[in-house]
Amino acid sequence: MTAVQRDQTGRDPGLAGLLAGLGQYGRAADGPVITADVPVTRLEEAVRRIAAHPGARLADMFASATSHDPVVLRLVWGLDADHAYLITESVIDAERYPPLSDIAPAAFHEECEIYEQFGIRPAGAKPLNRVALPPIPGFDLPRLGHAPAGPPVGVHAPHVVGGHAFEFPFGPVRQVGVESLYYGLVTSGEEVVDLYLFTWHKHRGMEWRLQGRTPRDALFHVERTEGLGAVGPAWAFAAAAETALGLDPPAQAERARAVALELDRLYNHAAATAALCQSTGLVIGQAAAEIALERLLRLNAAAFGHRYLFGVVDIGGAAVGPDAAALRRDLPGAYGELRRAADALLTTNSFLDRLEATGILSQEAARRLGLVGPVARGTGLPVDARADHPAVPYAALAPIVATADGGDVLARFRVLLAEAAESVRLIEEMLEAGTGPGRAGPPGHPSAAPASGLGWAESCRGEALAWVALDDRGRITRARLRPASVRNWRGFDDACRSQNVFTDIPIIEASFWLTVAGTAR
Amino acid sequence: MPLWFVRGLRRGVVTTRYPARPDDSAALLPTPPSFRAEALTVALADRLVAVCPSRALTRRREVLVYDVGACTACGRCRAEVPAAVTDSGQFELAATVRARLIKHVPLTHDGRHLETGEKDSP
Amino acid sequence: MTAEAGTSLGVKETSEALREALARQFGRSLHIRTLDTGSCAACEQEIRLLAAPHYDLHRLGFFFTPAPRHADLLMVTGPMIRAFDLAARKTYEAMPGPKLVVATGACALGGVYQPDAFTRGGIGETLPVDVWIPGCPPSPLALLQGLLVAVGRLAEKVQELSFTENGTPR
Amino acid sequence: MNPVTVLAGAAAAWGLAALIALAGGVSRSWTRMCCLVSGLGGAAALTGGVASLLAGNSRVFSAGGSVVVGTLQLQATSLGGVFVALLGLVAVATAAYVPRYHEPGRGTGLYLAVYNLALLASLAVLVAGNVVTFLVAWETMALLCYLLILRRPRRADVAAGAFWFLALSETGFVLIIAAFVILAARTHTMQLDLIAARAHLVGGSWRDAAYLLALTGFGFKAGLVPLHVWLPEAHPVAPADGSAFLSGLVVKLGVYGIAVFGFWLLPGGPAWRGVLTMAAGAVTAAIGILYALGERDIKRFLAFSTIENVGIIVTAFGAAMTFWAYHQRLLWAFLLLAGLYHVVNHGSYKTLLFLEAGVIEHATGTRDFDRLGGLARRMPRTSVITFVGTLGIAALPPFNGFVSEWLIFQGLFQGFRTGSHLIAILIVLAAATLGLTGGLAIYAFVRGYGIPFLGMPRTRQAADASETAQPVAGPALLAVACAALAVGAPAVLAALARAMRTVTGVSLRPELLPGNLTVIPAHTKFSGFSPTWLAVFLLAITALPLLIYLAGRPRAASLTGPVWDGGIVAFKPRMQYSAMTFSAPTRVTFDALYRPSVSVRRASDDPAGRSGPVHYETEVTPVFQRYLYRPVIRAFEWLADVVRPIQSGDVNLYLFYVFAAVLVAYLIAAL
Repeated sequence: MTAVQRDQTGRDPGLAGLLAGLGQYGRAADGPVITADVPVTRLEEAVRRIAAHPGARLADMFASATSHDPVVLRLVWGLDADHAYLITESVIDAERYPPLSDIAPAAFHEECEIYEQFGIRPAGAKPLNRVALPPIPGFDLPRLGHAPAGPPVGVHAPHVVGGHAFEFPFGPVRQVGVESLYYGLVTSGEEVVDLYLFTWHKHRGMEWRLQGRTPRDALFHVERTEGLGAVGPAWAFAAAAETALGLDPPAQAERARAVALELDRLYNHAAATAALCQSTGLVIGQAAAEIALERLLRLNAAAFGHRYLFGVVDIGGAAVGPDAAALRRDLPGAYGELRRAADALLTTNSFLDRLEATGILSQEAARRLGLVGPVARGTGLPVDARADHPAVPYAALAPIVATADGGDVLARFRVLLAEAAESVRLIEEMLEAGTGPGRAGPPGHPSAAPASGLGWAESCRGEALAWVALDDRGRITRARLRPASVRNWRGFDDACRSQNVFTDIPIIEASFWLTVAGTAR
Repeated sequence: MPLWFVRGLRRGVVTTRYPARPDDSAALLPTPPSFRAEALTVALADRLVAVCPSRALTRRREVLVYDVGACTACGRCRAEVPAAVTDSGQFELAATVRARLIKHVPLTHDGRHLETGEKDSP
Repeated sequence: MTAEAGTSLGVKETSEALREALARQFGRSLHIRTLDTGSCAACEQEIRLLAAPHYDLHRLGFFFTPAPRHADLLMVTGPMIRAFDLAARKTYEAMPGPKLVVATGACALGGVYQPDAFTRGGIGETLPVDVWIPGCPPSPLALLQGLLVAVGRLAEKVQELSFTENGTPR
Repeated sequence: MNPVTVLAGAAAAWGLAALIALAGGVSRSWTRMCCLVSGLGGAAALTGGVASLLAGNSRVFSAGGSVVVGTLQLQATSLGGVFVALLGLVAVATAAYVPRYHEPGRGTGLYLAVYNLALLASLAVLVAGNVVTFLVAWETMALLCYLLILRRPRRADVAAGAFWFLALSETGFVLIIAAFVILAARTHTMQLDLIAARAHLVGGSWRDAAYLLALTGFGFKAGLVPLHVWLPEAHPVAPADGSAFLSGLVVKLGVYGIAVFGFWLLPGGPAWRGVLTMAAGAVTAAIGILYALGERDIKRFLAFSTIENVGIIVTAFGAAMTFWAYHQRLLWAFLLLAGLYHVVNHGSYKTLLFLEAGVIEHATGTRDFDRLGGLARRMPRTSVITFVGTLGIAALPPFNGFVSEWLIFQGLFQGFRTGSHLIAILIVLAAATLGLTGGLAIYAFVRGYGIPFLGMPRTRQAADASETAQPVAGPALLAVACAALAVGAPAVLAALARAMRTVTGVSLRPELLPGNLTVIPAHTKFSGFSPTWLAVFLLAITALPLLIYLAGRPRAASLTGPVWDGGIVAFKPRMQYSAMTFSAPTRVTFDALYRPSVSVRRASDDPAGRSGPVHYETEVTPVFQRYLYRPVIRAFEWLADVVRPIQSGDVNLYLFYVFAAVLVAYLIAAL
């Protein structure tokens, strides 16, 4: 367990050079978000340059299009070393665009999404994966843009298994009380040879659903994209809308959100601990963790009026302020419950033995696939939006980024525990600083011209991103939601394939603690 | 394992006695709103209908049709018209007939309650 | 709502039949299978907590079973995504009768999603629902009450409520 | 009825059948005729065999001969009778199978001729009365089998498989000659019964030498590890009835040879001889079944299972010899009897399985387990018959494999009667090895039946399989035989007991069959059971629930739904266990033996993590070929290179070689 202290200032002088290399860019380089227009002809080279830039990672990639205009492709880069986000915008007026996943593999999943939603695909013959469209003949769904011309070519579904292995079908209806998810588990009888996931049973067309709504109306659905850990995505979305609307939330409301976010992290980490115990068959440990979890949920209800902290975040601020007294009174007890359970777990060898060297994920893979949150930090990669891209309340608090080496389930578990401790500290500090409800101006006011904005927050699963574009009536023309689940699932099969057997997979899944709802949207 | 055993003994029983006895943690739960009819005019009702994100509220002439099943207890209506909306405090809402979850709140226009059929879609 | 009125008639019979079956066969023990048709995972968490020490539904004779073959009651969450229809129907058909279906949470009751190309906006038209449990998500206590209502060990309460401060109960 | 005449009739029938095949094997009707005659020959051999094993050894009589090979002497013995009966059974079943299996044509004509002559030669081996006759018959039989395997000589693997057979067979032949020469030289006679009578003249060390040579030499044919490599190479490339003949009979001739030396010519001997034989058998059995589990080709799989069964038989023989050394004559005779019983049983069900393998190959065009599946629905007759054979070979009651293996185990468990702790432990160790083998055999044949016949078809061919116009009579006959050999066990044992009295001079009957259909392993107060009543009982307990079900089937409240599949759209053939994944646990457990090499190709290794096709292969290292035979072959090649210079091609030089050779011969004679 190492702790990395990141400084908030110190901008890499190379950034200016990098940006200069990208051609003319919109906003000043010292803002937290830099937007650059990159013509598609220079896109490939630009991606190469940025990918080579130290501390740069491809955080997201998405397209937007109205019925008549050509598709605009946006790449969101986290320039963590420079504490800035860089958005490159390229207009794609052809069916094809440069194959970016060859340079930045993290772009692959998004390439598949964009193909399904907008019908444009990277040049080259490499096959794409099926993401959101069910492989049911005659079943079509509305798209964000225009559907691909003709049936999707080169989309991998179903899987093909050859030689001395067979596919173990698992799901979509799985154990009790877990989300629907299909595992294609390719095995030689003992070890896991390959693993692929289908999540289209849970695709609810969230981004499509948000179009034409006011941000405030949309927020209701954003919170329900991923009910476990709703605060992070909601905050990211609200922040994006606020940027677009030019709102500046009051500090106490920002702190109220932050308190909610840290509570969110606490109960999710407790739930992950319980799930780990369940997956290792340690029922008594599960009970202990669940007692902590239930107490934390009740604390949420006492502080914000909702067990899962729905309806806390509001466009322009926080709808509810925390009941500071309740928090001060109950937080230590509830957290102590978790702490004691964790201490007991860390001395239970039958438990630790199942965690050690299980589901190993290499740091290289985490970086390559652009993973975030505890999963990435478990491989020693110190990515944390709270430290790299501090929003108002965090800038002052300098949160400690907990990392661990090894990349196995145990490392992730240690990260979860360390983060829980840090969350408690942050909550106390923010309560000292003063929190409460509050809103910057009446939200959703029609701004003069169409506007867009990027928002982010470090949710319990890692960096959550949102990008919102509003028309002149203040209604959403395109909303991009990128919860952390969307990125981290793509590391899951890597972790499962590293010399594991069947029975390790539930443990690995528990240690990732992702939601299908979040990635399927 | 003995460690766990001792912990368990120290922890004691946390299990609720519900349904035999009420559980006080229920007081913390968000509950669907309850409407103060005499304070609720047609105009106010329309504001509530507009603000409800889950379309649990609709107005049929002078009755506010309230689908408790569709309500998520998000509290936006209470925030919109605090005067006319309060917490019902009810959490035992299970129904064996969907229609039983659809309530009709008479609006104060004239004192008359309009009898509309049970068949209402939220 | 005619469809639901129809099913709610059928409901009575099945619930009666199930209650007799339960009383006759396994006393008051009942096995539950859950089904997620597109929920946001919060309902799932609350359902998992039913088995946690604070609520411990085993003391009431309820048990979770992963196999629908052994299940008497299906707790369905989510707005019934159309692409999931087949799986939902298969799960229901895999259960031996008499069987109960409990619609769990606002999504399943048609609250959050409207019927559209993606979802049916509620499970009512795909599965014959016996008990409806509102809430977003319904708290474990609400779930317990719903389950007890489903097996007729607790009286339904909501029909007496009017949610009107001064309105006569209807 | 004199068995000899009957056997002569069989021989004549087979000769005639060969002629018919040569004359007109081209047309279907002539093929039928040939098979009819050959079948009659088989029936005659069967009766003759049984008769001779009951009648005891006939007198030795000369049937012509020549100055070169000496007189041709024949003798129908009880020991040989067992094998002759099996030969007849195999011949009848094959005769019923061939007409539908082989397309008429010139190749078929030749093949059938060779096949019938091979039957004749095998018969000659079994009734050979003196050494020369035996050796000539043996060599003829080997060469004819070589031709059988070469049915489709164009294919490279066929040539290779046939060559493996020939090479090992000839190596064995040399050793066999050596063994016979020792005995003949020491006893001054060529006549087998005289050799047996004068065995005491052979000195101890010569006895041991002769026995070891014989064990090795016949081991090549019987397929004792590590001399077994020809079986998995030759069986797959031969036609189905050809491999049935190889496994059902030819391999048993090797066993016959071992029995002749171990129990007739040189009975008894020191304990270590028996222990050695027993160990060889046990190792063969275990390794055979383990390799069978690694195979995905049906015929290679069956070939390895043959190796396993030979191992079991030889273990029984070895244990018998050990008991002799400790004066346990009863157990000596008993285990020989049990071994011979297993010979007959294995002959029946292994022939059945090979014939059905041919049916499957014709119906689907493949022998690869992982390309089959779901045949039970498409080929019901085949699946039922194969199931009987599978139960037999998996040694499950109520079929014959169970009875003979039970007897063998009962014999081995009485190792304590030797009185020597060491030997007792060794014998029980062998029993334990056979126990492991038996368990693995059940595992292997659950796989061997389940993968091709149950589940979903894995390929188009398997889906389109049909058994119309496929042979059924032959295998069905053998299935009946499997049941009869089990239910009729007391009768069979009575007959074998008489044969044992001839061979060993021990009369087993009272100890073995105390009446009322009960079988007792040579000693009372040890154990006992009744195969017949067991069969009846099993039928009863399976019938009873069936009747109850049919009688009291609930009318209401029963609901038949589809299989619960987790709600996936549809099961795919790729979603079921394959032969190789089913045996993965043994691959992991015994990887020291298999030394598997794994190769994985998967699309998801692409850095972007795109999912896609996966290909996973595990290859079992052929240990014996690589580490035992390859060096030998290399050495021979080197030797050939060394001696090549003397082959100049100059006639005069060759004349000189001849002269030199003659000169040396004279000199030796003069000394």
